[in-house]
Amino acid sequence: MKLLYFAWVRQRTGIAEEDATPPDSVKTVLDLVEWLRGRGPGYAAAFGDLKALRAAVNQEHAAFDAPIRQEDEVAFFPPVTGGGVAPVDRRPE
Amino acid sequence: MKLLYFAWVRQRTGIAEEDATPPDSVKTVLDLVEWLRGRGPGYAAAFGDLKALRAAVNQEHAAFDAPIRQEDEVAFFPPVTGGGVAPVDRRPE
Amino acid sequence: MIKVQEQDFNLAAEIAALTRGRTDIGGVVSFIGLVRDVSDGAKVAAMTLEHYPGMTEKQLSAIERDAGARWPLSASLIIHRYGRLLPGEQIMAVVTASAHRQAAFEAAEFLVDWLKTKAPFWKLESDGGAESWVAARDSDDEAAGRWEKG
Amino acid sequence: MIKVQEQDFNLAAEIAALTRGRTDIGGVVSFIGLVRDVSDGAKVAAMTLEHYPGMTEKQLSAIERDAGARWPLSASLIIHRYGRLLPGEQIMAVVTASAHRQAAFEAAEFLVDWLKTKAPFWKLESDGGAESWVAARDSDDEAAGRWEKG
Repeated sequence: MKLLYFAWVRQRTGIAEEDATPPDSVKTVLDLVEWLRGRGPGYAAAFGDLKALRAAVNQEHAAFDAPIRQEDEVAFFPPVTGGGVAPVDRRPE
Repeated sequence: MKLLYFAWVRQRTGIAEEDATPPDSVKTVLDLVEWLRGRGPGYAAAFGDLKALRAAVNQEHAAFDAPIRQEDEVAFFPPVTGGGVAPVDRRPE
Repeated sequence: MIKVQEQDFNLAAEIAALTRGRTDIGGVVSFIGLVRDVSDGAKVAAMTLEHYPGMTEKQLSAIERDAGARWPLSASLIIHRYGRLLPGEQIMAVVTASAHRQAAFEAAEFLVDWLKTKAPFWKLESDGGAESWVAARDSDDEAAGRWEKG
Repeated sequence: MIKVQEQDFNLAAEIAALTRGRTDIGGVVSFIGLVRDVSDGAKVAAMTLEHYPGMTEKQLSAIERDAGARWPLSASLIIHRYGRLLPGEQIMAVVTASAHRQAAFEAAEFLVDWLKTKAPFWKLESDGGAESWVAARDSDDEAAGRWEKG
């Protein structure tokens, strides 16, 4: 399984990508997160707060209950912040 | 009074602008239109259909009941069609 | 800023001039109107835009001021050409810059809608032989009308 | 068309390439996102945009296809830069061309809203010393949400 980390997830794991072979019991994105948490303090920090974390499976946004297989590419990152910096504001009266 | 004609109004009167001295009884844009109609067949054609005609007094859009004075600049033209050609369409479903 | 001119314009250069030295602008929305080769089903070989010098500048400035009063704009620009134009050529452009993208979008749409109903321009279309004046569209009046205060 | 690139772009050249030889396009709407020097009240000296190569192109293409299915677009373009950017620099652009101006406006706004919530980009802001990752905004999720089919 190819794993990719972006933004502060990458900074906390200390690596941008790696090949991993999680056990067969890892069947969903959430299973993978829980398995990764046990790999050391950097991983525990990166994967501690699920609410701040987003995932993609094979380059598509994926929910935490999405199924994964050994041949998948799985990426973890914070919520995206692309598209220019101009925020949306309320409509004028 | 300075009179200006644009688009097909200009083509029908045959002139782009002229100085005119309408009688004192001409107190509004509509009075002026009626006075101009009597000046010849070109003017009659230009000022025949009020619904197709728009006016400006001193370079501001004006209604037909707007008052006018001898020192004003009065323009006649069809409804405007500026701003690029892309029409508004209905919103998609 | 208002520009009424016969010559063509370069949008990127206009935007660069408008935002030069500014670092408080988050979004710039632009609209370019182009000459189409078909108008209401009829072929258009060329068009000539006539305008009312003096009133044009007055109206465009008033519309721009109005947009600046309604939305928090950092800068804005209206360019409108006159004279003879061929299909594919740029007719006009509106540029609105704001810290907030939605303000920039709304102000740009407002300006384009109002230009079509207030700016003293008239289009003479030619199909290569016959020439005819373009009539105003009710849908444009409706589009401008949606910005009227209730 | 999709462009993901480190180098800057020229909007007028991009629009010219997109509309070249086309005489059926009435309106072209564009949006440029610029780096601001203030973000949530804090000074920004520079920002670095990180992205997910491969997924970025896939997401931008999907978003562009979606816009093309919802609105009658003649052409469209999404450009998004990555790497280090300074205040005032161009971050991204969206261009939509249509025979109908309202379609072009709506599609451009839709694309900008979705880019902010779906495109895999992350911003690292620097105030000259400390660096921090920009958090996603709820208001952006709301803006994108208004396009969801009910």
